[in-house]
Amino acid sequence: MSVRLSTGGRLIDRATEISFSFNGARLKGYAGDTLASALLGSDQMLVGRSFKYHRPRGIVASGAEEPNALVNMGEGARFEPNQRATTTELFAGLSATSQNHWPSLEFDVGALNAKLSRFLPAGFYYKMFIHPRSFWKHVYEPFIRQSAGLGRAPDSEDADSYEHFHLHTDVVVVGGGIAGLLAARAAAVTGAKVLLMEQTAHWGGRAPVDGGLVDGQPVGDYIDALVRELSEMPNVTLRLRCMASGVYDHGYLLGYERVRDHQPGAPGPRHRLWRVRAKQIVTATGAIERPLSFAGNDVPGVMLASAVRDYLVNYAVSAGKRVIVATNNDDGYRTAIALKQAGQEVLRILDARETGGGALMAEARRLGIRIDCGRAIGKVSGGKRVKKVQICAYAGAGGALEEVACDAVAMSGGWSPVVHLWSHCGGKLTWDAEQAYFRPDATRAPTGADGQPYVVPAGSANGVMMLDAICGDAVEAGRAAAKAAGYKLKKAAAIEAEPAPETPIEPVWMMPRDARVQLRMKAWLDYQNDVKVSDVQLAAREGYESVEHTKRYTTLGMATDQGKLSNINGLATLADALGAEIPAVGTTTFRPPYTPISMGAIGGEARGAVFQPLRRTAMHGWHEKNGADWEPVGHWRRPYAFARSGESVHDAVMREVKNTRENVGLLDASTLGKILVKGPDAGKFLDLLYTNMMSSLKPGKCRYGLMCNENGFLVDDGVVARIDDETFLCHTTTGGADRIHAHMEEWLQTEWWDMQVYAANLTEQYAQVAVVGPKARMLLEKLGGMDVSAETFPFMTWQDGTLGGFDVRAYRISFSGELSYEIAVPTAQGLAFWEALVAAGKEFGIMPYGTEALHIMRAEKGFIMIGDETDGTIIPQDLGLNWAISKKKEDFLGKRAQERAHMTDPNRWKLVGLETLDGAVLPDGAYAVAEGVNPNGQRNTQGRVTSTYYSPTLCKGIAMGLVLKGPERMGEVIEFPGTDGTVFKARIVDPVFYDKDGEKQNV
Amino acid sequence: MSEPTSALNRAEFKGIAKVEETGLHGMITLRGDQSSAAIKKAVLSVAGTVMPEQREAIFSDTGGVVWMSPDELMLLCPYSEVEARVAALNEALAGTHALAVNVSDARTVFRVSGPAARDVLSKLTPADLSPEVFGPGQVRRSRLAQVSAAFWMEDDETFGLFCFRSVAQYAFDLLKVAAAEGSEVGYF
Amino acid sequence: MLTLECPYCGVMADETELTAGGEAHLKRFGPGSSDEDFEAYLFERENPKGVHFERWRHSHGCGKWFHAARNTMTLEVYGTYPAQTSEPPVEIRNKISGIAPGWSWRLFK
Amino acid sequence: MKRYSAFAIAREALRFHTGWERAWRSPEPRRRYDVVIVGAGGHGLATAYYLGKNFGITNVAVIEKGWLGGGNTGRNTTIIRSNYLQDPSAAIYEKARSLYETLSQDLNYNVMFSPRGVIMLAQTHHEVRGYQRTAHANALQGVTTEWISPERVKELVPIIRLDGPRYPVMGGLWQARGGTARHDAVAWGYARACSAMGMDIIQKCEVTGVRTEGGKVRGVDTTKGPIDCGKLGIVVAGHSSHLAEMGGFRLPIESVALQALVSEPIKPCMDVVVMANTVHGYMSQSDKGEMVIGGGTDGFNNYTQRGSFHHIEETVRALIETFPMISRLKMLRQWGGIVDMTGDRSPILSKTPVEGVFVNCGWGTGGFKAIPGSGWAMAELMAKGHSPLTADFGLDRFREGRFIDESVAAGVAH
Repeated sequence: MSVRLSTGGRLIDRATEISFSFNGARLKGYAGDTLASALLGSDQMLVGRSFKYHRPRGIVASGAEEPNALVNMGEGARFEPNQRATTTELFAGLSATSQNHWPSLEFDVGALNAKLSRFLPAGFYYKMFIHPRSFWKHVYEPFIRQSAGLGRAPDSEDADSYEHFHLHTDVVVVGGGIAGLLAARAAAVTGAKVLLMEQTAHWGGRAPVDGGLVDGQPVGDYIDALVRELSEMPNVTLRLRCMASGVYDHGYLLGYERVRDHQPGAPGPRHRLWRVRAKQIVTATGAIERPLSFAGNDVPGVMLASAVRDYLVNYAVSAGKRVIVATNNDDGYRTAIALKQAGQEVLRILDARETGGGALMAEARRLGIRIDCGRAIGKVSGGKRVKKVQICAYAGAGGALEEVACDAVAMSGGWSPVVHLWSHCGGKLTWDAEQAYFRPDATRAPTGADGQPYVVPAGSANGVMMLDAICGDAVEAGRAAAKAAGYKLKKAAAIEAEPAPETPIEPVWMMPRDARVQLRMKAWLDYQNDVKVSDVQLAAREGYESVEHTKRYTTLGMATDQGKLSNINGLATLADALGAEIPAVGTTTFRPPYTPISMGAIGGEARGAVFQPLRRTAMHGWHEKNGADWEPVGHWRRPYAFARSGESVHDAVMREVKNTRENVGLLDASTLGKILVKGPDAGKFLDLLYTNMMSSLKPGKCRYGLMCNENGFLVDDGVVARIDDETFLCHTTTGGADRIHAHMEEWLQTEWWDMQVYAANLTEQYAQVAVVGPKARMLLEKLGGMDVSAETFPFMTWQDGTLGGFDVRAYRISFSGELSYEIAVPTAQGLAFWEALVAAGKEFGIMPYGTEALHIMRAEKGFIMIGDETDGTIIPQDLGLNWAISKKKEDFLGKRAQERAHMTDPNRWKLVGLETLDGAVLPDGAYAVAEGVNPNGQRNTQGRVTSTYYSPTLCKGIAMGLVLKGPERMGEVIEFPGTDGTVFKARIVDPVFYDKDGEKQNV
Repeated sequence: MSEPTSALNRAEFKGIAKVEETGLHGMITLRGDQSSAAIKKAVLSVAGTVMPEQREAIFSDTGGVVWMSPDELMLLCPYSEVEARVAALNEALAGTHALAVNVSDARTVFRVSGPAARDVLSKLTPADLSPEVFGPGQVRRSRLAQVSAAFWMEDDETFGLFCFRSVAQYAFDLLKVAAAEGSEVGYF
Repeated sequence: MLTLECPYCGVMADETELTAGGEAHLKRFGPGSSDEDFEAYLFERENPKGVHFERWRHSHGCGKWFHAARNTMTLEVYGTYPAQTSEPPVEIRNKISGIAPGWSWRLFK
Repeated sequence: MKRYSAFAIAREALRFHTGWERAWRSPEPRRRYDVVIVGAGGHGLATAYYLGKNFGITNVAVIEKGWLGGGNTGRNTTIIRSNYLQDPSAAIYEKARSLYETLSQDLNYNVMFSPRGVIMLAQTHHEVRGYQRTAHANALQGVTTEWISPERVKELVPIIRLDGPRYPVMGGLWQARGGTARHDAVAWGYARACSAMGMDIIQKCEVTGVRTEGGKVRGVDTTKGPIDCGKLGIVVAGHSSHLAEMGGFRLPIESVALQALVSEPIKPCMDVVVMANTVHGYMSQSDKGEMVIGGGTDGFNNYTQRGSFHHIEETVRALIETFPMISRLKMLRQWGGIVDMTGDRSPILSKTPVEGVFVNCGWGTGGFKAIPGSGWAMAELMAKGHSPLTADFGLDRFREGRFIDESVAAGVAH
């Protein structure tokens, strides 16, 4: 059983007891514990269930590489699944539950899968569940989904906040171990700006656990001094609890800072995403120990030797009282020695190497530990925890030599440098056969915007494993990074360090070497996804030879640890099965993030009120107070209608239309684009932009214009007012303002840069109000100021003046067919002007109206609407707008395109009005059917509805649509099937339903 | 004629930094060839300052001139004087190809101040705000979360910035979130 | 996540301040041009694996359009330059030739 | 080819699965084939498969630069739907969807087609009208879709927030027989079936040149030597322009990165596929329990299979707004693929200026769902010289201005 020892523990504070709960049980730990160390300290060996077979799972590692110890944490709005116990700091009141079992962790029905495991090899689901067809969806898949998945889904809105932080720096050093600290100092002393990130809550990494001397002091003390020194340097920023999650192009690096995970509920963001632009990145990310592949290596109590050592030294927790150590390298001995020195019983060190190790072996022997060389673990027995171990010869098939009862196994298969960040952006690896690992290939580093390398590996992340070499390598890395970032190097004093000499590792990919299939079927590679040695061998046998095929076929390395423990063992197994060299097989692609990061952090501040910008006109608040039902248009919101209490939105729309036609209505038109175009070539420029002629427009006058893109399609429309010889004001649609301004700038800057024209987007400078209806003039006359009579202020002209004391620019234009003035005032006075109109308009029955009333009124007049009649595939000719296409101009944007075969096809659908025979409203988007079907068996069509409304003015449904040769077929009746089987019969009519001669707008 | 109002009526927020909407300002967009004598002369006579260099922001007690692009300046002045200054510019630039236009009502100006000001803005913009790169006298046009903005420094702990008026509330809400209590970064 | 120097502002602009505008140095064909030329102008693209001349707008910055010479395989940026030109500046072309000999682009090399 | 079944597995289990044969052979190339397909992705393998199955053409080689299924087939978000607006799109995507229904049985390989249903959310008035138009079009195209109310959306997707502060859900376009499939399995299943028909799938073999004579194709040069062929199919999403250049013609294509991501696996909480186009994000839950998430493309030409992170941010934000609970899930992995974007964002299945050379490309962000239909149609085009399914997808449409624009219905393709 695992226990908390009465003394020791460099990271815990025994004075501060912390109580927490696991699966409802109250447990105790100390300040400084991780959830994992606290669980082990309470002898909670069993912490979860595996993904596929629901095998009992215990803590196997001590850091980010942990594949098993994933828990549901917290409750309600702070609940989170799949929290890794080994990287979760213990805090008071922490409550965690284990995952992926039913009904309980101890007794899990899903464990039946384990019994059937022989029938569920890699990829079994590709080979079965094929018949009967419907069973996959209704029987097999639901079952598989239920038993898959790990943590519970959160069920409420997140109570926490998140944020981003941008910064630019010279050097980012990733990893706060001895290598990272030294690299940071080496870079900083040159004057470079340095940011040092460490994912845990402590500096120093492994070195203080493994020991050794640096410059004559114990490495732990040396590190403390180093941290003090760095924290006093003004050009250095130190950050704990901050993991570099990914390296991206052009020196971009993401840091994931867990600001409040260890103190939930405290004010401030839970996570902060650091978006860093670095000239150079030093990856001092250390190395990860590999498990050994032997039968039963997944039984709770079997742990990485380094993890056993970490828990012992850092938290005074012993993984077991009677431990067996299995290794193929000297480092494993350190764990045995540490255990022995802590008074734990080490039953055996099984060293796969025939001749064993060096100095460390000697010391272990001196401490009286029994060491068997050339020996291996044949099999570990035990269900929910280790009970006994079968010992066999390493060079053999696994014949048991003896059985030893024990309660924990520490395994060491050698170390693999953490090369993720190096690889994210294209850094290549090289296989070191001597040390049996992939390490960064310095000659093929990721390159940045300048084509130069920008990532420098340091220390064990660079494949340098000995303390003295690590120190040297780290200093060199820091200096190289500073130099590449443009800083001058001074001579640096060499650092003296004394590691214990080690004898070489002997690669062990299967233990014992020639294990029979029954053992290989119990030797785990991927603990979480239940991938075993036999599965990889099966994939190879079936031709899934690419390492990517094997990964995807077996799911090796696809679990939440992304194969930190399993990938190297897995591909070595694959290489062996293919009879290929390991480097020839290669690795799968390393993708960010290094360990999973919260979606909340990725989203940052953008949620709720600041999810997206919301653009407001000067009258926005008034609309809100007066019952506006909103319609999003781009980032604006426009009132769709102003519903009164007890009134439906539809009724409101009807009322607004009627009132505008009979009395006077107000529309907030501020969102319409207003772009000032000025210069000697302004007319020439607009002639190229619009399909119609603008240069001929007289100052003081307005003209409706169409804009097409170079592909010929109609993209915007609006009224252009000529201010003076050199100046035009171009109105655009609401959605068009920014787009059209950008469109103008694009052509001015990139094609016609010799033209003398400036454009300025004045959309937000003015609040614009449409005063519409037969009583509009009376209202304005009451306000007083400029002369708004028909004589002095005719239709399609504009004037500057004052109204009710406001400086205004008024346009006599109409989109409703009524007498109408569009009046612009400075935005800062928009609300006041609007309120003045509302007050003055009372006696005329004034009412504001929204976009739907606007749409209905324009449809009654047969005016097209960009976005309704157009959809990006429509040319002006389709809409009967040929009158607005200048024949005189030899060029305008879209002209050439409109000469193409399909654009001049007489069979294009053309705009018409549509009236149902019974007055009903045609369904939006309905298609008119034609005889027969096309070669693909689809019903032929001959038209479609583009706009359809109930007209309160005409008391019937009216619609506009595009119909094959429509204008030539006036009076013809065509059929529009609904989606519910009903068929609407509609007559083709003139699209102008109301006031055909335009008398009303022209009064 | 009624009293013009700024988008947020000088709203304020105090967190790890102080955020203020600073009311109405006279703002004039001036497009033109900045190397031409006529433009330089006009700027000097109307704004009282020399032509700013690339990314330079020059302030006087009555206003200032902010470099916006190689052919665009933003002239700042008291709100009440803006029309007169536009007229003066047009007069001074008669016969020169240029565009001077009042955009006072199309923008909203904020001030973000305090020791944490750089940290707060760095949560929202990708621009490099390190003291050695950006300080008083300079302007940077960039992104404030999802909208465009231009910012400069009044002193080493005070930013001025403007964005479009329609997104004033969004910008203010953003700055409040970025300056929320407990969100200290402590980088700058 | 690219950074490109805006030749107008003189700042290193973050990709999120910019808007990409597709292939640069296209010759506009208008009325009177052949169907082939017009189609090529609107649609046919070099889309090379390697040196690419492209348009960008500093949309959250000065609002100006500029060109960039960039490698689509390595994302190396050979240089940026103002958009008021129909050909890349010779110094940038020379620089590219130094790094990626044998490159070619439509009419020029 | 030994058949796959539960019984086969039981039989093999008794001998510890040592008796399974290779899913596909990996031969050296022969000197000549009737047809050479470049690209052993889903589209290329499906083309080969239907050449054999529908036209008896089995003297076929499928040449792959890397490993089969290693392109976009193996890195997409596996959504299958056919609720497109325009007739030509609806025809080929519906053909594909209906072939997916029985693909596992046809191939004797479980591709896990899961017709769990696809909802496209309408969150603006404009989108409502766009999807109602699509629903009308689909009814006439023989594509079964339905406009559904917000309440029905909530029934189908309990974790959704209908009344989001910004874009309340106003309804949705529902295709009950849309869904997902296991992407790798689609490629592997086709590969196994092609191999069983005697076709050669040649991996790690890069095409270095296209040999023509008098405007007619003669064969290809490869890193494994020259290979002659009567007909050549170029089916290399992401590299089409590159291959076209070898053939001496240009395509209306730009290659950009499209990104996707998955969360850590959680217990089932969403049984359907949801697409939210107003805010640019879509999400489904895989059988493993991961939330599979996709979004938009980069704006610039890129062959690196790495996208820009801000697109991931935009997508995740959008989905947090739509599904608040995902805020406390974690992103497990992000990746990118290179997609061909054409001038009208619709695919190209076409003859080319070189006689005997056919091209299938430009699927943009929506290729996976089309694989069986695309292969079916491409095989017919290559075997007979014409196919009703490909008629509208020819290269000539760009010259004539006859575009197939799906964006008009506010529906982005995924």
